[in-house]
Amino acid sequence: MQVVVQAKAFDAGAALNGFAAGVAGAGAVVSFTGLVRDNGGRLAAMEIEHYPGMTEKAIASMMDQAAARWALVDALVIHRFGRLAGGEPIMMVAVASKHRADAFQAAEFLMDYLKSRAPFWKKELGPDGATWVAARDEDETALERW
Amino acid sequence: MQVVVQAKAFDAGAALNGFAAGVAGAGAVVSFTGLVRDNGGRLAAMEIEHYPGMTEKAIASMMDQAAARWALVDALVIHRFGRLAGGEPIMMVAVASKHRADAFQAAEFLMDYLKSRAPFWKKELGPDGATWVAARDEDETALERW
Amino acid sequence: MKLEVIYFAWVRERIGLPRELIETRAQTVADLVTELRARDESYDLAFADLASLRVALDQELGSFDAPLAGVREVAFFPPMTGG
Amino acid sequence: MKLEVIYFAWVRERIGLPRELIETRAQTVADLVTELRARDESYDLAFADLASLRVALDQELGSFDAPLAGVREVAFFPPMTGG
Repeated sequence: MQVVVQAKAFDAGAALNGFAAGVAGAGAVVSFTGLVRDNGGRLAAMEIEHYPGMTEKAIASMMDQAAARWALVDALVIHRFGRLAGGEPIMMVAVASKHRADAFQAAEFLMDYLKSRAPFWKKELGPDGATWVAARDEDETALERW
Repeated sequence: MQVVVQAKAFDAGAALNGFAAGVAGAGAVVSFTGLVRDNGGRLAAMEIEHYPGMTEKAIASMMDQAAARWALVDALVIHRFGRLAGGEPIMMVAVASKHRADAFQAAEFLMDYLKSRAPFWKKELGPDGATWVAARDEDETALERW
Repeated sequence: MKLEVIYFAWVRERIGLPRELIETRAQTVADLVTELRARDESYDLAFADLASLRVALDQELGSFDAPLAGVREVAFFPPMTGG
Repeated sequence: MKLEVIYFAWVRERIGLPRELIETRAQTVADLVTELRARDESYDLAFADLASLRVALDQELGSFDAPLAGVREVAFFPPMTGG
């Protein structure tokens, strides 16, 4: 299992292929890629702040919990911080398992926890200035199902 | 939305990147990649038979249903047939949406239907000969949740 | 009535051919199955357990009691194992 | 007791600095917040709505009534928006 927290851009496809190449025994690989969205047709930039040290520990703990709950062959989390351009990948979760249900469940679990429990804060840089992204109630509610 | 049914191998990472490059407005891309599993440490080959004509129609109909149920920006299904080597991708589903819940749900829906309602039949070619893969009860049961 | 009948996976292997053009007066899929089983042991064996078979009529999943009127292509196969 | 106090996102912006070393006798996080709010208007504003804030003690999420005994690093920030 691997956690990568980095400022530099990453290639989601290359990350998926690299991950899938190391999961002998797995029949299922689920990935989630978060992209910088455009707002109303105009690509926004994004600035992501995080809490070095806590970030890595928090994500590693989520992965340990996922590995305890589902039969996983491997898992990977990549998350960027700093300045991101519109359309760029923000982060990626990849999970491999023998059958698909485990990989889907673990990927959703990791995403729900990353959204609300990993110390990242997003600021959208739009034409009208910078705005901190507000946490969504749905994201907090999503945690209740686990 | 695109359905690709082909004999030749495909690069899952390149397919993910190509898909993600065309989904302006999406913040979430979920992918599922099915791999030829090894059985007990030994990589098996696989032979996949399908029903040309019905396959494409059945998958397109599943994608239409998914698009009617969830707010999707785009979706892609690639599925191989013929002879596959151990470790190779069998198929891929990719779904893009604004928020992650739609992409996860639609990807799981498509996978559940592809497993049991798309006319493919897998034969595992192992050291002890060839065996048609039996349908799993869990796969049939999985359809009930939709 | 002329029907294109298609077999997949182990149904194809048991019967020994992938498709055939059949002249039949069967009213339903079940009638057609009865007709085919009467042909010889390989057909009889292939259709011995209908619960383990699926049928498609003109490339849409159907049932064994479906009428054949207007149908041009019938396919028999085991439960699908895609994905 | 010396505490490293760290601020993130709009908490950092309102207070105007990312971190500071504080000498305090606060027993709990809530005590510390009271002490900080008394400093000046920017602190007072940053901590005006505790429901919109989260706190981490030595890099673990905690609560505002948690004791500070043995803690070396306290971080204040809005709800997280990762992923």
